[in-house]
Amino acid sequence: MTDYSIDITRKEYPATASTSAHIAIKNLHLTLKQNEFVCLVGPSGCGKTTLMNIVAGIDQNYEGTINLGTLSQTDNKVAYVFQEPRLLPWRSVIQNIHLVLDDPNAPHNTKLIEELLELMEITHIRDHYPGQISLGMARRVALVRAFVVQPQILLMDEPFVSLDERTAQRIRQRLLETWQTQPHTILFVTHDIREAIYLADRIVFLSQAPSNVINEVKVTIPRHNRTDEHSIEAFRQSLKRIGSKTKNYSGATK
Amino acid sequence: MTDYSIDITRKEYPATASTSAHIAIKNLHLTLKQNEFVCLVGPSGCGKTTLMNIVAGIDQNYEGTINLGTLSQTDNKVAYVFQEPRLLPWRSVIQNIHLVLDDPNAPHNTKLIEELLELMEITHIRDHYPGQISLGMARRVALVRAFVVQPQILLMDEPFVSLDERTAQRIRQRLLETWQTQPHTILFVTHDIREAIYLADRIVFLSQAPSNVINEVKVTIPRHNRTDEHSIEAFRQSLKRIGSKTKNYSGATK
Amino acid sequence: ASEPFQIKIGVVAFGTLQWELAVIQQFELDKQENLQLRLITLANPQAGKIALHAGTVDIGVADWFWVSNQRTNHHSPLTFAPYSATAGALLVAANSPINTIKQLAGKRIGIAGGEIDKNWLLLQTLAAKQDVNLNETVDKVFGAPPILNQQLLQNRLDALLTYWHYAARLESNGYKRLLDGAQMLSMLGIKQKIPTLGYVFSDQWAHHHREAVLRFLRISQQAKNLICTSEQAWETVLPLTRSEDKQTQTVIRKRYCEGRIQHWEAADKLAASTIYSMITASHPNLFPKQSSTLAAGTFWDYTLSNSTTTKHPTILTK
Amino acid sequence: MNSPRLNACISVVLLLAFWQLLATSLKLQALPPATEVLKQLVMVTENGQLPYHLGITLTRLIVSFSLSMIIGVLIGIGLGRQPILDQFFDQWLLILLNIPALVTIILCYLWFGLTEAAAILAVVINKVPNVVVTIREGTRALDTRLLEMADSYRFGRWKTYRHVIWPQLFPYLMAAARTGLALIWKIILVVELLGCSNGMGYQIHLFFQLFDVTSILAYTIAFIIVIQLIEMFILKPLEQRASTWRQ
Amino acid sequence: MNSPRLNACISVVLLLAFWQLLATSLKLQALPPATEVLKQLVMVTENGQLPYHLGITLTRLIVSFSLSMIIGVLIGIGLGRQPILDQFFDQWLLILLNIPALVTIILCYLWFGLTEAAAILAVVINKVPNVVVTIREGTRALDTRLLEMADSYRFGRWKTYRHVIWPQLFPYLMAAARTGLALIWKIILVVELLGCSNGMGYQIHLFFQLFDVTSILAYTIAFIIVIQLIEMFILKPLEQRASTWRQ
Ligand SMILES: Nc1ncnc2c1ncn2[C@@H]1O[C@H](COP(=O)(O)OP(=O)(O)OP(=O)(O)O)[C@@H](O)[C@H]1O
Ligand SMILES: Nc1ncnc2c1ncn2[C@@H]1O[C@H](COP(=O)(O)OP(=O)(O)OP(=O)(O)O)[C@@H](O)[C@H]1O
Ligand SMILES: [Mg+2]
Ligand SMILES: [Mg+2]
Repeated sequence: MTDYSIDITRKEYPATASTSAHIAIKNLHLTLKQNEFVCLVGPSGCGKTTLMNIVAGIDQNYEGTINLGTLSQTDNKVAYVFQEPRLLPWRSVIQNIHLVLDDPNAPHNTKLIEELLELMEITHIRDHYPGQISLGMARRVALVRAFVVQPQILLMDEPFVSLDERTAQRIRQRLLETWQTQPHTILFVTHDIREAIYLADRIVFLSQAPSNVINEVKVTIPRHNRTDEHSIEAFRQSLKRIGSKTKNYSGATK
Repeated sequence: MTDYSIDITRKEYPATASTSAHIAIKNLHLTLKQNEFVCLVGPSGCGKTTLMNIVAGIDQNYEGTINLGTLSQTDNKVAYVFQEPRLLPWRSVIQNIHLVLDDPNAPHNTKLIEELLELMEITHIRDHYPGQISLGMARRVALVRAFVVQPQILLMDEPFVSLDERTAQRIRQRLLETWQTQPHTILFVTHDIREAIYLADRIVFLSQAPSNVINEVKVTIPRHNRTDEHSIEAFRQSLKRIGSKTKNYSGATK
Repeated sequence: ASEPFQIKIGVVAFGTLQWELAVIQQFELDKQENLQLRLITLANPQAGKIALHAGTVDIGVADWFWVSNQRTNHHSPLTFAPYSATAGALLVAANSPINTIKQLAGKRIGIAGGEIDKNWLLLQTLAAKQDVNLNETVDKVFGAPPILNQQLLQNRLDALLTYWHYAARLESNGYKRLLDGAQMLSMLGIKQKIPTLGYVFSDQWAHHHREAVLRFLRISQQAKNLICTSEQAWETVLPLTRSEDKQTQTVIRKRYCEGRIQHWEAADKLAASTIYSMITASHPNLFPKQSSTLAAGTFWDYTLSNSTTTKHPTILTK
Repeated sequence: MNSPRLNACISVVLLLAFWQLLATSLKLQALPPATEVLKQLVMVTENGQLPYHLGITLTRLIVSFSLSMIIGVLIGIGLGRQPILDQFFDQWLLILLNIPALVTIILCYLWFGLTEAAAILAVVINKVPNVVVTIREGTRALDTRLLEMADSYRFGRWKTYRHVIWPQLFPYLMAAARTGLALIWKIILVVELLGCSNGMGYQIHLFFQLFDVTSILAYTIAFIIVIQLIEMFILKPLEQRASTWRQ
Repeated sequence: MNSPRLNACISVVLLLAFWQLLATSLKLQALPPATEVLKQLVMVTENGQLPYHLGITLTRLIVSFSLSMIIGVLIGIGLGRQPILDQFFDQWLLILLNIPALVTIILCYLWFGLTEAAAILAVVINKVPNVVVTIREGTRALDTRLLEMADSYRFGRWKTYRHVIWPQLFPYLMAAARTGLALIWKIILVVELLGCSNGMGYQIHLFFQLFDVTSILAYTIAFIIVIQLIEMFILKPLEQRASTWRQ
């Protein structure tokens, strides 16, 4: 098992009639270990989504190389929780979930789907259309959709915003459990530094555009200690102290 | 100056071919004092957005009465930050902002717009189309759009998700400043209990569907003390203790 | 002199009426009769009928079957004065084995004008007398005349019953005339020359301007004669035949001149109504609300005898 | 009877009443009263004339409609999704779109004789470009975010077309189908007029020669009733099923 | 010369070459070689015949096209936005859509005489229902979330139409315009055939009677060139301007 390496020399959005060209990413190098949980943190508009799109294989218009090892790009084993739910409005919740599976009615799949719907508390809206559910519900559907794929690489772009804390926390726990029992690599974008500390093996800080990695921090709190708010808080304070560069992203006073 | 009263006896989404009828709100009574800052907290899918839509006058299909006093429904003085940005994709950022104003080129408006764009750090994308900006940027444009209206009632549905903390905090401060210098009534939905404590005069807790008010808490921390993380944290812990009902929403351990 | 009387005439572009009007203008026949003819050129005969109904023209050209039908069905005031007896013909290839009506059975025959075409009806009546039911034994192909012409040229048809000017073109291409309208009539026992087409106008209008209409009919007759006798007039007409080839031009002129009506008297009108009865008797469901006899007033109250046709012989030498 | 149906009925009755009034009181030329036309309609139905010709025309219509829609949708999606193909065939499309029906009909008849196949081909050639243009417009307006989603979850070609693209093209498809039926009907009339020995176009032309507006209208109404049935039992239910998600 | 233009040129040249080959080598009857047709085109242009008739037809086309689009869009939006109106007028629309062009043309001419106004009215009546159907489909597919936004910010009717609804209807409008030009052209040919003393329809019918396919094609090409110019200098730029936001 080799590591995954992301190597983007340059990602430019070309100029249009009204806008000039924008270099979103420049010389960004990132190595993901197999089954590592990496959180990406960076200012809004720095290029996180752009990076995720490139890793997902949606955006092929960049200079550089993405090496996902043995994982072929046509493989079904990438799942991507977009920053918006991106459900098909004309398919019901359950259909939206089924669509990402090759064999949605296989027993192991139906069981998994039921369990996830239960966990997300959206079993009762399985036959609703996306236009008939709240945004938070739609986000949970998108999460189920990503989880049922049982991906080798899971890309998540701020997946837990718009969820109430209780639900979010339950899903975070589940995510970690699944990750531990069926190891896979996770790239997770968040603005919530507490969330990043709670989840990640490693937090990667991105700079303003053109984006690159300005700092990487291993989360040293042992996993069993992370349910303790105080250790999280302490780690956050320590991040603040690390340097002026990362300070901005470690959460302001509230 | 009278208070605003919201009085929804029943809001039902009728049954469709695939779904049964859903009662989203039942016997919800809420009084907003003039120029009060009220935060709404409730589980995902409970009916917060539904409530906001009714107050905004978009959804007229409910039983009950909304009394916004002297404010007529056709008045331009309501601003609504939707849960998604809802920008017009075919209009540039600046055009999207101009569209909500009667006279966008009046000096006081241009000045305000410039200042807000600066504050949100989106001046450089003023001529971009919404498809060319990041989601966090789009949210900030939606915020500018709401602020330039200088509304008498400001409705905000989770306005600060997808923003990095530093930016979010700056905008929160600005929101409070504006609110103090030009008092208006704010109804603010959030899942972030810390944010609610930082901003609100009063926090209203909504129940699961069918939604109604299960608790109201005045935030007793003086406004000048709220920049202190510890008092916020202390208040949050006190909320947790108040009762089992509200406990769920006061933020789980992370 | 008084103001010239104005008549609006619906003319099908490049039709024979246009030839005549060209000659009338060339020889200033209208001025002689104190008429002012206003031409409204149209693309096809149907347009002419619409123009008549809409009152856009005073005089148009149509057949008397149609006029009778309009009078029966639509209380139309339209009436008819003869214009030409040139009729369509049944053609076959030069080497065709078809020589008689009987031999048509089982063959593929193109019919211009569809199932209510008068020649087709006559042909059926004629065949019926020989105990042949053409309608059932023949493979009928209805279609637009130009397309049918092409189909015959491509040997996709065994025979073609078509309008006279299309027939003339085929004839000059070596196709054989098996039968024409006049022959069919005479085989049915009618010796008179019966007009196929006529001037059609409202009888009220004609009643109020009877003199002028008569003058118009007169100069039209003169023009016809000029086309057939004066090379100078024919020169004027030539471009309007829209045919480059001498052969065709000759056939066209010949057929055209054969179709001139020399007299239109009570006996001729009677013969016409006989034909009408004959056809409607053998085809009882041809038209909606079909009457078995020609509608009263179909023929305008007007007669033409041999003497009137050569009233102005001097013009010929002009 | 539910309210939309009732509304529809009222509307038709009103139209008929309006027509009757126009025809009888104003005595507008060549507009026969509705009653007359309906009487004629009953008559030609009873004597079997109308069903015969209507049947023939409908067969032609269905065959050529199906062919045109299938071909048109395929090409339309292709052009909408592949800018290079589009640049190349744009011209051809525009040319095909604007060749007079007359020309294509003549050429078809000349090359293939006065046959059924020629008639249907002529209609298809006339209709396909319209479908292509409409569907291409729809394909250009596709939501790229959903396409990206399908892409990232490796939906593959078939799933993407069926579940992501198709529902978005549906309104364009309905527009193409509705205007398409009407257009084909218009063209088929010309096709039958120029080279068929039966069918509504042939009949209507005969009536036209006689200026028999009553019969023309009777035939038209018969056709409209058929279209109405297609609308009621095929298009509307399809549309309803496809738009349940809009509530 | 940029690449799309180059592509277009190559495509046209290829088409012409293909045609020439078909006509000369296969000796397909009634398909004159391209060169012949172009020669004829030059001739009738030089002798002024074509410009005269083309000019007249274009005037009719422009007037009736503009009228139809305006009326059609207004009605289409109305029906799409007001379900009650839609239920009521749906039937009328379907009827109008399927009345044979022949019938409306005859009635217009009979009632208003063989005048320009009648000719244009006949075209408009034939075209409007098509526009309505397309635009109605587009109006039904409008994004309600954006409409709600406009509503909550009290955009008012005019701003909402201009900035929220119009851009969403634009692709439907383009589809209606493109197929519309072609449809009007088809109808105008019949209209001119039945009651005009000039115009392309009138001319083409005369050529048809003589089976002069060369001239018919020459006229057709002239028309296609005009449509091409409209496309290049009006529709394409409009479309480009309206879709800058898609990049
Ligand atoms: N158009 C609709 N048709 C049917 N049910 C609907 C519709 N819109 C919303 N609902 C239902 O109403 C309930 C409340 O939805 P609402 O969007 O108000 O929730 P919310 O409190 O804003 O949730 P979130 O925090 O996730 O945004 C949900 O259960 C949802 O399923
Ligand atoms: N299609 C596009 N055309 C031009 N510029 C674009 C386009 N998409 C994104 N950008 C620009 O690229 C930059 C990075 O965008 P991206 O969406 O990756 O940001 P992000 O880090 O995900 O931000 P956020 O936290 O707000 O979601 C932004 O400045 C944006 O303006
Ligand atoms: Mg992003
Ligand atoms: Mg909500």
